[in-house]
Amino acid sequence: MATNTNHPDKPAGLEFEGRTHSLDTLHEMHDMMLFIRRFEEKAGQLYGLKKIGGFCHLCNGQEAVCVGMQHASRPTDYVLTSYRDHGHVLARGSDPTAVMAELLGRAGGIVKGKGGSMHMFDIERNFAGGNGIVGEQVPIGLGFGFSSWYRGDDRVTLCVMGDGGVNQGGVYESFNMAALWKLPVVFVIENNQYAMGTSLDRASAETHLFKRGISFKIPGMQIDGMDVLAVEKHMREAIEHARSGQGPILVEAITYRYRGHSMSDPATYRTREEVDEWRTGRDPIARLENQMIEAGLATADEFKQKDREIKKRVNAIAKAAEAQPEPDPSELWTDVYANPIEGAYPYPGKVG
Amino acid sequence: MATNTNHPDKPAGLEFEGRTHSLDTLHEMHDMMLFIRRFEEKAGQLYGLKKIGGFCHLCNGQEAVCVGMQHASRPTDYVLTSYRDHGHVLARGSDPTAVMAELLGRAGGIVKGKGGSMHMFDIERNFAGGNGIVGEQVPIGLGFGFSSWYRGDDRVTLCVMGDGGVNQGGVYESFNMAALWKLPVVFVIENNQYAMGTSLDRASAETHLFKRGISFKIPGMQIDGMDVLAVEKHMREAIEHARSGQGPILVEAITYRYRGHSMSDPATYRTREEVDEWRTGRDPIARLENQMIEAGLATADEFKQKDREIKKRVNAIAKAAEAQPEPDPSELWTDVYANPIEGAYPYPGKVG
Amino acid sequence: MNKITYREALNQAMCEEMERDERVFLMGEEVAEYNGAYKVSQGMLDKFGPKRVIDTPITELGFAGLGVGAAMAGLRPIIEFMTWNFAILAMDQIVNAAAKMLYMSGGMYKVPIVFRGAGGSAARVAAQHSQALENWMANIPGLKVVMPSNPADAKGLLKSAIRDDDPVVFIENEINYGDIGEVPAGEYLIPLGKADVKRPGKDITLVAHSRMTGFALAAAEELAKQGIDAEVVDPRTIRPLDEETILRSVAKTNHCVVIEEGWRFAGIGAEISARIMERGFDDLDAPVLRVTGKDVPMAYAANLEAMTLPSVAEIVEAARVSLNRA
Amino acid sequence: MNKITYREALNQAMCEEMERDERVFLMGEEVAEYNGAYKVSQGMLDKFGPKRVIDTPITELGFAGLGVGAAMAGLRPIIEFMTWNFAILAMDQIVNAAAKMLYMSGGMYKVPIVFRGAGGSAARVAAQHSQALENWMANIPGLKVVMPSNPADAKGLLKSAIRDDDPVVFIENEINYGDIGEVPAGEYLIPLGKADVKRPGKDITLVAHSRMTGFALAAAEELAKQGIDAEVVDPRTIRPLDEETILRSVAKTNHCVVIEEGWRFAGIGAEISARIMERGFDDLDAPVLRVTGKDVPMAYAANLEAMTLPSVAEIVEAARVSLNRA
Ligand SMILES: Cc1ncc(C[n+]2csc(CCOP(=O)(O)OP(=O)(O)O)c2C)c(N)n1
Ligand SMILES: Cc1ncc(C[n+]2csc(CCOP(=O)(O)OP(=O)(O)O)c2C)c(N)n1
Ligand SMILES: [Mg+2]
Ligand SMILES: [Mg+2]
Repeated sequence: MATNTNHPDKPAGLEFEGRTHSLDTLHEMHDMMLFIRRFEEKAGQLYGLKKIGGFCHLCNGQEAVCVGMQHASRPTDYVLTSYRDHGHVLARGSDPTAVMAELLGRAGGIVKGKGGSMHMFDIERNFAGGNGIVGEQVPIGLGFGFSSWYRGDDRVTLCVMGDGGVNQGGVYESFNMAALWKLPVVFVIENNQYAMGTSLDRASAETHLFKRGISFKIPGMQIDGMDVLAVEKHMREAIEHARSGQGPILVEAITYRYRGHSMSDPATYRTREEVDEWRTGRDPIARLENQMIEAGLATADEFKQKDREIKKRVNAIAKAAEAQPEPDPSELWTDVYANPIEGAYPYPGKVG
Repeated sequence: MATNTNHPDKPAGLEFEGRTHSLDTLHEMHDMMLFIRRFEEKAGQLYGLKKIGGFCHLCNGQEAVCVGMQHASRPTDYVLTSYRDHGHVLARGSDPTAVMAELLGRAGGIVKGKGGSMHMFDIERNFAGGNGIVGEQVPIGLGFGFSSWYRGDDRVTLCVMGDGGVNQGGVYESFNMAALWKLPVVFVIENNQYAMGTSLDRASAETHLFKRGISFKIPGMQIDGMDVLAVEKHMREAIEHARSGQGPILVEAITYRYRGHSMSDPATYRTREEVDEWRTGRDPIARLENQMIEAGLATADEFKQKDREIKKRVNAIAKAAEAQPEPDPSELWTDVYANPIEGAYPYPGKVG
Repeated sequence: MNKITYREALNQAMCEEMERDERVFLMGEEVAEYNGAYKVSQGMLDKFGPKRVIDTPITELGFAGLGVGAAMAGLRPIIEFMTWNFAILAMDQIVNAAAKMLYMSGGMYKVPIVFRGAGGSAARVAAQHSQALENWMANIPGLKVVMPSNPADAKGLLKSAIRDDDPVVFIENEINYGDIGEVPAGEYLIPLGKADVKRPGKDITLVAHSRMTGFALAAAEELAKQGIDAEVVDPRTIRPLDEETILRSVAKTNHCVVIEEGWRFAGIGAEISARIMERGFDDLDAPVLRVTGKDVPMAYAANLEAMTLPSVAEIVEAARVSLNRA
Repeated sequence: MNKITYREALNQAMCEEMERDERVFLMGEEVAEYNGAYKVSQGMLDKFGPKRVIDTPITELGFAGLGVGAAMAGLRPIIEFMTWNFAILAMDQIVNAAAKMLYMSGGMYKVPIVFRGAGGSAARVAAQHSQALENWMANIPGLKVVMPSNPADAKGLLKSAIRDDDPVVFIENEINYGDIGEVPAGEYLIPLGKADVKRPGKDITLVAHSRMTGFALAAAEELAKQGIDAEVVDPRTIRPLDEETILRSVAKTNHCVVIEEGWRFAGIGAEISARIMERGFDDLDAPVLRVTGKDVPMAYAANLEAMTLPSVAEIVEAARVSLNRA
């Protein structure tokens, strides 16, 4: 563990509820959160320039959930999310140039430009998507958990959904089966308090979402999703619970998205005060920076320098991604079937 | 209220948890339960003779739920059930000859022979089906509840499902909306402990089904579904709760089906002892008879006589129903559209 | 006549019908406070209040079923699916409940409901958000399926759909929402089940619905330059299909191309082709050809997306092939 | 060769593949302790234990999705729908997840899954339990759709489906479960995508799948008595469709009737008719005709049910109409 060079008398890391994080870890978490922030901002810009099309759901404000969760999990654990997936896939360690190229619809995109913003996948990092249908990843995640149970491997599946998605029926079918068979699944609810323009209380009879598993005997916890250390700590507990064979568990991370639902949403359903309260009052990146500065683990200047570097890196990434060609037209007909049958559909380029 | 002729010193009725039932009411409940029992037995016979086809789900053993529920409700309240609907539609007061004719696929069937065992409807009695897809009646029932909320009428919707059906996702979507908008719906779970061959604990993580609404803030109660007086009492409370504007409520009625899931199910997944325990130990009809006899309100002979009459009546009904013709072939093309468009599909009797 | 958008035309239709009949209400995700994800219900919450314009949780199966029950109880729901892609979750209520209810109940329970929303592929929204489901829906007896291609039709057909006593699947197109056209003010009803000849012509019949009607009209312009006079028939109602109008056109032109955005296999084009086969065989001088979406999931990349959709050029080419002038 | 039932043939296929590959498992309602609602999985729990033969709660969407995830994770699930009618609840997972996953993920995630169960109408089970969904499924790129019509095909095709790396929609027929036929013991694979000429003939082609193949064969017998020699083609795999075999037959007979149990509008018959139109137009001496289920929900009453289904008599009549001998 690195020593606290600024204050040799102070600890060489930060403690959160009995868990100490080394300076390296803290920097890692911080840098990844900041990287995601700058990456998303860049994506927003490119969307404004119409270089990114369709839907583009940014996760600004929610970085602590993405990063804390990944730090608590193992690379062999499976992760599934909704369409709001950029932050998660980046936190998972996927190549950011490939992620950006995907957003731009380029050949070197993480899924060859075929999926776009909502459908990121990275099989090597066990990141299993990126789903556009609200709630659809939950039964699928159950299947990953099932496969671990079937094989007796040691993996846990992290299945992320939103406060809107948690109302979908398939979620409860999944809760029941996960609990019945004690599958190693952590259901993570990113409660950013809005589903598009619908605030939590206008869509949910029970707004304490961690209680949504009670009817299926699934324990739940509510955590501060704006504090990466809290996320890391409690996700570690939740993952441990699932890995130990005790069955599924539900984690409600209270968080906030600074931007509209997608790039096309002006988000007029929220007051400026509300947004400011979260953005300036509870920002997960500023929070960690302040904690580290207060603990004498880093200085404001260091963070500023870092930010400059990260911005530069993100620009370079965007440039590299933009320089890529579009997918080869022949890609239209690939990946429809793993075992295509000759002479059958699809018929490339035929009329009539 | 009739007086207790056998024992002038005893009360002229039966009391259950502070609620007194007149002799007339008791006889009504008893007679309807017994009528349903004999009706179902007849249906079983006719099925054996291949006069009834397809699926035929009898409710023997569950009569107290059907009858208690109806006695607690108003004729203007809406009722929806699964495919196990004969008992409910009879308890609702529909013409038993029409019900039997439906089972036989006759022109005078309650839905003209088009629906059969699983799809009984009686719009005049606000009996809105009879659904073959497990769980499908639950969102539909929500819609009836919604219409009462919309119109501000005073009706309550009773929406019945099984212990298997309660796992369907649409049920929880409905729970959430019902609770969110405080719709006047009583969700009744007929927990007969099996869904086809699957016992409750093999399908449900939480086997206390009345708790299945907790995650949506819906109160629940578990009641003895083998005691018509208990069903009547608690269903009255539940209906009152819903009618008073406090929102939905969930009632789990513990009951048992004596027969297989449907006529084609030998039900080998249950022990004879288990069936006997319920059939002879907890039969709702015998129970009420014994209570009435003990209270001096009736004699065993009276009941025997009644049974003979009911059997005779059921035989006559079956005969009358069997005497009916099949639906006119022209019925094939009616009721597809309420507003058919001329010259369009369906094309009666055309080839090519 | 006013020049308004397709979106406004739909809004007008709903508002007028809600003013006319208080049993009509609108329910769906983001229809009320957000004024509609695509602003089709703009202003309706203000006009009709929260009892008649209702935001739902994201539970398509649940609120579709709610609509069915409410319709059975005598109301006349308009259920908006934010897009039809999400309605796949609600299929059971549409097909097994709404469509079959009248028949199963021996004529007792009508289900006067409109399920509406945007179908088809919008722009750059990839595989899960780019699906044309009209062939699934048109397969089902008990349903009517309506797909307007311009603002006036949008208004006239939606009003008729709301007044209809049967479940109507009403599929709009997101790309068309901003299209502007002349739309009669006030009462304007187009009967369901009637096709419309959008452009008369004598050499070849192009049958196309929804967004593809515009593509077919553009192709007809291009063909005109090449000396080919194409007739464009827009079925407008997919089920029941007004085959008489199509057959009449084919009897005149003896050539036909059917265009649809959806996939080819057992699509609307297949049905139309089979019907012309059955009833217009002798009128045909060449086989009916189909121009459809390519037989692949929709990709995100702009170039792949463009290739996936039918194009005006492909329609032109098919017409020339049919006329043996390719 | 053994004489076994269609049901046993399916059972054999599953057992053999589970013995061969331990990634294969069977999951569905009542498949384990009850030995299958229709006894297709008889004895499999005893043979393979509760880890590989798994009863589920009644949650079609949930366990279909579970299957998709398990397949993505490298297992090879067989997901049984008690009947395909209930799969309507699971459509989203089949269409938006299973079918599109490989494409959306740029080829990363295969979904080697078989969704199987009885489709079509059984007997007297009325509207909600009598639906033929093959046309919906065949519409979707990414899916393969297989429908065996006899015991040998059932075995050979199911084994191939289980070994296939793509999601396969495997639709059986309850009425056929008891049919007996010769089935090769042990390893017996029928490639997907190949039609089978079930009866050679020279006067007219009858194309029919699943239960309707039997009806077509019966009609061919009847036609033979009337001096008409019908060829019966069973596509076996609906998607991809082996159109070459169909076209070859039509090129020989110049007449064709397509038979299906499902509804007519945008059905399998429409697709086949449209393809013959496109590629076999000049071979046709008469329009392709369709004999399909009537365009109404299925009624319970025996007489109405019989009228709803296609009949041998109707097939015979259609053939005679086609040959101008009606
Ligand atoms: C089944 C389905 N219904 C509706 C939509 C449209 N839609 C996309 S995102 C969204 C809101 C989801 O909110 P939430 O689950 O809270 O996630 P968040 O966007 O806040 O991350 C909706 C309604 C969809 N994609 N899928
Ligand atoms: C969606 C759906 N899945 C499966 C079935 C087949 N099925 C019919 S009844 C039944 C069991 C239902 O059990 P339960 O809800 O407990 O009701 P009970 O039969 O005990 O009254 C099943 C699996 C169906 N009809 N619909
Ligand atoms: Mg949210
Ligand atoms: Mg039960």
